Amino acid sequence: ARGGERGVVRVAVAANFAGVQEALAERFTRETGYAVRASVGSTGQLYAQARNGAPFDVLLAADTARPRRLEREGVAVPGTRVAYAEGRLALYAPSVDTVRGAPDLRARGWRHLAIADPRTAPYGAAAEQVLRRLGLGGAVGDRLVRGGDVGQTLQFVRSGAAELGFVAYSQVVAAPRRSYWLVPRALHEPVLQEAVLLRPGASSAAAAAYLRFLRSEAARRIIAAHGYDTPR
Amino acid sequence: MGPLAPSDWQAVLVTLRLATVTTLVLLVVATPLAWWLARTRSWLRAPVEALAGLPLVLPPTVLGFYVLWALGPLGPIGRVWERLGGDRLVFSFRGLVIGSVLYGLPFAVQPLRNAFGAIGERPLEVAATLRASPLDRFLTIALPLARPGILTAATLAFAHTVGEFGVVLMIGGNIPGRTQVVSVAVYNHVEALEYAPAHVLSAGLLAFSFAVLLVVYTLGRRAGAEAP
Amino acid sequence: MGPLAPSDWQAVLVTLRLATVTTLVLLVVATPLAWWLARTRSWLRAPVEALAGLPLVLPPTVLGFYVLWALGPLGPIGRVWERLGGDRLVFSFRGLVIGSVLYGLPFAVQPLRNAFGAIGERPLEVAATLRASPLDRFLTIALPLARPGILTAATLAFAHTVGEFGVVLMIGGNIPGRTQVVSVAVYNHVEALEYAPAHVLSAGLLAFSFAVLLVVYTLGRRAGAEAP
Amino acid sequence: MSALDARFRLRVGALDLDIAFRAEPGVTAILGPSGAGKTTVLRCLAGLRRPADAVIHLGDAVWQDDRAGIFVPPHRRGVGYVFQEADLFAHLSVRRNLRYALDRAPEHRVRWDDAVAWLGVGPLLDRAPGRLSGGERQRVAIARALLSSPRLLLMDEPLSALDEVGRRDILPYIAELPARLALPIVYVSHSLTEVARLADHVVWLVDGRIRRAGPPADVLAHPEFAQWLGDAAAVVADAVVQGHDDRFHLTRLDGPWGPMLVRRHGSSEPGRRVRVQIAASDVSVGLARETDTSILNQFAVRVRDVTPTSPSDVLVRLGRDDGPALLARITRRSAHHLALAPGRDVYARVKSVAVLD
Amino acid sequence: MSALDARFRLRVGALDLDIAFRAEPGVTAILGPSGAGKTTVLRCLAGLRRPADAVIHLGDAVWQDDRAGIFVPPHRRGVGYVFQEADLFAHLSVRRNLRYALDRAPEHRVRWDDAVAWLGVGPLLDRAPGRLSGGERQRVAIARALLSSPRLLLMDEPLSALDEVGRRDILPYIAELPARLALPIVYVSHSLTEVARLADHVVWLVDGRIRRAGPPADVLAHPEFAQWLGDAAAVVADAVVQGHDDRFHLTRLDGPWGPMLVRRHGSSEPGRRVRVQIAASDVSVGLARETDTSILNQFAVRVRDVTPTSPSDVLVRLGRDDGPALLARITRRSAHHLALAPGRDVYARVKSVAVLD
Ligand SMILES: Nc1ncnc2c1ncn2[C@@H]1O[C@H](COP(=O)(O)OP(=O)(O)OP(=O)(O)O)[C@@H](O)[C@H]1O
Ligand SMILES: Nc1ncnc2c1ncn2[C@@H]1O[C@H](COP(=O)(O)OP(=O)(O)OP(=O)(O)O)[C@@H](O)[C@H]1O
Ligand SMILES: [Mg+2]
Ligand SMILES: [Mg+2]
Repeated sequence: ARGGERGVVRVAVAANFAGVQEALAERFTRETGYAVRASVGSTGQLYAQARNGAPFDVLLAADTARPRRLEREGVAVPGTRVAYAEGRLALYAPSVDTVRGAPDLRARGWRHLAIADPRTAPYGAAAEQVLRRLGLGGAVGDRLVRGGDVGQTLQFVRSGAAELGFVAYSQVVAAPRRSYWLVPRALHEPVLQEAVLLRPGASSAAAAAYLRFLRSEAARRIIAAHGYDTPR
Repeated sequence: MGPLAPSDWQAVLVTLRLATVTTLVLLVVATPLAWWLARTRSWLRAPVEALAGLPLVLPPTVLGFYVLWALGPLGPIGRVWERLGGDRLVFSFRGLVIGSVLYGLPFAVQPLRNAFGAIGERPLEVAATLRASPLDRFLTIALPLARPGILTAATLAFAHTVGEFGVVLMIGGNIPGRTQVVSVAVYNHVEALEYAPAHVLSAGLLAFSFAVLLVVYTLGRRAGAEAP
Repeated sequence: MGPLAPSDWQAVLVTLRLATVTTLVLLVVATPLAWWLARTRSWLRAPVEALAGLPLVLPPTVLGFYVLWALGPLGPIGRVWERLGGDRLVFSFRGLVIGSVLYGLPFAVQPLRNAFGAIGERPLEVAATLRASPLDRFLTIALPLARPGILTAATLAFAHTVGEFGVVLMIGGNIPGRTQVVSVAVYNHVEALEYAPAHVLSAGLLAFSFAVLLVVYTLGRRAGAEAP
Repeated sequence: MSALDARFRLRVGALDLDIAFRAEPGVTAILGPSGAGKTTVLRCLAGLRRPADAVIHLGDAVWQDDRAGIFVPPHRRGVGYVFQEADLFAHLSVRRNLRYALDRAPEHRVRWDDAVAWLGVGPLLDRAPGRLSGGERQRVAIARALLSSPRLLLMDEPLSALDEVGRRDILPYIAELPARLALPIVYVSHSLTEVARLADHVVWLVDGRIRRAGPPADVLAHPEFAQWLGDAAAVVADAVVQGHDDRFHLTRLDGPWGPMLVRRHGSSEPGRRVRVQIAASDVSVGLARETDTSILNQFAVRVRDVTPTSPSDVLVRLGRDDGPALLARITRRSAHHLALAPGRDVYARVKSVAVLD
Repeated sequence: MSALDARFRLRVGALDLDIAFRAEPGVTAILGPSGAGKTTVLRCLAGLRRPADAVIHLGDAVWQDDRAGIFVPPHRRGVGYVFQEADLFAHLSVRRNLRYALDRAPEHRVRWDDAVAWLGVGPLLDRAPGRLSGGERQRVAIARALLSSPRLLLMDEPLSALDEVGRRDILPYIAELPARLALPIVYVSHSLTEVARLADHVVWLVDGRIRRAGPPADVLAHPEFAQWLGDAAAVVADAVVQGHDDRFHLTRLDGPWGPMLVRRHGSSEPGRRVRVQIAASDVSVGLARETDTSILNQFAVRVRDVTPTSPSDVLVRLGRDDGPALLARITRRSAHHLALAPGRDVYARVKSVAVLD
């Protein structure tokens, strides 16, 4: 099964984007007739798997570093990288009436601020930048708890274990507006997510179609509806 | 089927198959090893025993990472294997089994080894004088007398394989219908904030496993014979 | 110190502390439970035994998810605990211990239960006729005779706690110096493609654990007395 | 000095145990075929099994009384139990096995050095139990039971793994115990010599019921019992020391059938009571007193009855109707030849008399 | 019909075993004090322990020969081993314990029904070993060893947990085995009756060395051995059946000391050889033949020697110098009274003669 079945795109997708990718796949299949089979994982894991011969045609990473690296290492097809989404950071605090951002972070009424691990999760790195730019790096340092990824970070907050958390805006789009603060872009580097065509999908028409589809208007609308910005 | 998607059901099937196969393979692999450990006087005993415990100390994803590399087309085992004409080991059910067996080894070896140790020499000596060959003694005396240990090894291995997902996720690649197991599916649901199916799957896992364990522990442990 | 950051070293210390405390707590908790399981004739035996095996069947992160909720300030246990004036349970070392103990329970209970079962009634009866009270018998006869099981329980619990990271990450919040453990550190290195420190930490974990296990298995299992 | 009183019932497997007996300080021997329930009786007395409808007490201490809802667990009874299979603690050396008992004894009525010396376990003290021979294990188990200073001693074939000589060395010591420690011993044995030697009271157990119980003289001489025993039949009786013959190292006794000469028995004072055992196979019968014979003891006795015990043998009970009987196992041919019948006066010639204490 | 030849050395703990003996088809009894190494010898013969410098063969089959580098493992030796502690397989019922042996036997020289009946284990077949009494376990273990149709039978105090009656029932059966199955039995026992009854050859083991070995008549009558044994001393001798006395159910034998009358022994043909055992304590000495006595057997014999064995006793060896000896344990006083000295002609009166096969 090394070549994969004809007419199926094998997509490796970062966990935070798994939900959106499902909606995308449905639309894609409707439009093209190609089926999509998704493998969800963390970007680091998907990277390691891709390097070790995983049967993935397309990688939807949560960052730009690893697609670039795959390209450099010859695992991805050069020139196929595309930024398909830009994540927005949100400060989420379901237990606070109205979240205004920096003032809430300076307030004393909370014990734990959850962020994703800056070293492995782009949203974590972004959150760290926000704290630094707000001049809070030292003040909150010992009250930070780190989730392995944004998914866990959200769970820290949802369970009440942490009062505040920097999560992906895409995770809180459905939450009451006042319980989160959409962090201004200026406070952190953009969280760009790139997709890339991997070697096993190099000659797959379906895979090429899927990468094209990601940039299509229909796809952008779906992505935007899930709380991502869509880079040009 | 309620909140569960078809892929969830596929994952259930893959999980059951994986746990069953892994448990059987583990028993087959661990039993002779444990037997040797329980009886040898070689200086190799302690090192080998310690070695068999090592898979536990690496975080599963990390262990998975190394196994993925070793079994993958670039790794020492995978390369040789594929050069010999073997199908790719990773991202297949076979790969999952290899990873799960490796990770489950300590759970199987230790209880078996203790059970064999607890038998003592005497029943085996008696059997030897009744013309039972070493293999015969092993099969007809040692194995039945080691039943509690076998039971424990099997239940720990089974339960652990059901719940494990780090190694499996890494080696299997989480491919629906092939290598996606329930544990990963639950994990994905939780990550995707789909709490309803996560709860249903978790509850199902717990209920099913409880039922299995209950049957095993009820039937498997006949009350021991009373002392006269 | 080569490729390792100071936070890695802190994580090593936290891990050792966690594994040690967890192992001790587990032995204390599991021993009476295993003793009861090995000796009771109550119908409750099989259900309780099955229950003690359940923590294994949930993926660690998922178990961690539920435990986080239960121990958190909104969960049933956390709420009561904090209302009674207790400090927050999650994101603390104490929370880690609770989670690790829960997850490690099956590894401790099963070997102990088998070891107690293998002793048989007779030595305890003899001790009773020598005026040893039930507690005395347990301490002076049952525990020493169950040594192989205690050893296995302890090594499995220790090794598993060293390697576990799902539950720990979820409940601990990965706070450097407080709840960040090596397994999470290794995992992070691998995720972050920092392979060099990942390899160093993994190798260190393996070497250290091998040394611990080797000592335990060499000293812990004196050759059994020969049959006369 | 407290006696054991026990009455209980218990079903184990196919066996229906129904027991009532009293064991005075001294040795109560339980005899009976394999599977009769002897071990089970000991287990009930130790509290290791809980019989039904039971009343068991040792002196004033009530150990079990099901009417009153009393059941004292084994570790509060203070019984010393020598199990049928010597069960030493495998994880403790011989010394620590013994210390285990000593450390938990509320008083030390048996001294360490004495127990070690009497049972000859000194050279074994640092051995692991797995490295002992069968007889060595049994001796250690006996020493351990003694060192717990029990109030009741239960012994289940304690000497079965010992050789004749080892047995001969240990028996007198066990025989002394009841007097020394003022405790009852319940002693299960298959060896009639042991029983005759030790027992103050004999319980003959068959199929879970007491077939016959009483002083050894009565139970052992009972034809039914003697018949069961066959060649091993013997009687015991009490005799009084008259004096000693120092030249030939003999002791003169006054027994129920007349004076007798036995191997010198220690330096017992005249007037002391001793017990003698005479095996039925050691007694022959003649019509006249004979002089030029190596047989020292000839009693003028009257035949009480003659019971055929096999096609070739009869068992002749001799003695006065109101005294203890003497048993002679002789051939039917001899009985015919001598015209033995109840009332006939004969001489019983006793080849050997064993003095038991 | 193959004999066992064994020669080996072994150090176990403090014991230094150094053994060489030959066991012809028939019963070789090993006697000796506790800890002498008896069990260890059996374990070496079975191959469960590997002694040094060993040469062990059974007939043509070499089991161990360290010069030639041969060591046959236990399961290829075909030994039936009744262990000192009856070790039944705890996970198998009695029936399946027995079948375990039967299923692995290359031939069935002992039939299932026979073994079950002889050892009376029929009612126990469906029991778990944990629910048997001590004696029951021992009988099952014997049956199991027999059902494996061994070429050599090793029995380590196989009857120690049995009562006198059970023993009496099983002994004759064991006595028949060597002839029936043409195999040697090596039999460890503390009971002289068992040994005298069964043994064709006696090995007296002390501290790991053979102190004395030979036909029972020689070993048992040896003063050193008799002295060790004390009261239990006895001799054995062969006799030839002359005929039967049907009226009194007796058998006439021609023995080394003259004709004798014994309890009817089966229906043995005149001319058949049988073995008789006479305990030293059953023999008295007189100067004249006596008539009106229940004693059937009186032999005119000559005193060979008189050995003091205790301050009160002597052991008198009687008989011709070239024939087997008869032992009489009598008091020193009687010896003096009858002026017993080598060469004196006396009558040996034998109270009871046990015919052993
Ligand atoms: N746990 C048990 N379950 C069922 N039957 C049992 C159990 N223990 C003993 N028995 C049976 O009860 C009877 C009495 O056993 P017990 O051990 O008291 O006999 P015993 O008189 O000591 O015999 P022995 O002299 O052979 O030791 C035997 O028939 C035995 O098979
Ligand atoms: N494994 C062992 N290690 C050390 N010494 C041992 C071992 N087994 C037996 N012995 C010692 O060797 C000697 C002989 O033991 P063995 O069991 O052969 O004696 P035995 O003649 O059978 O005695 P018994 O009549 O008491 O059963 C004993 O002193 C015993 O303590
Ligand atoms: Mg018994
Ligand atoms: Mg022995």
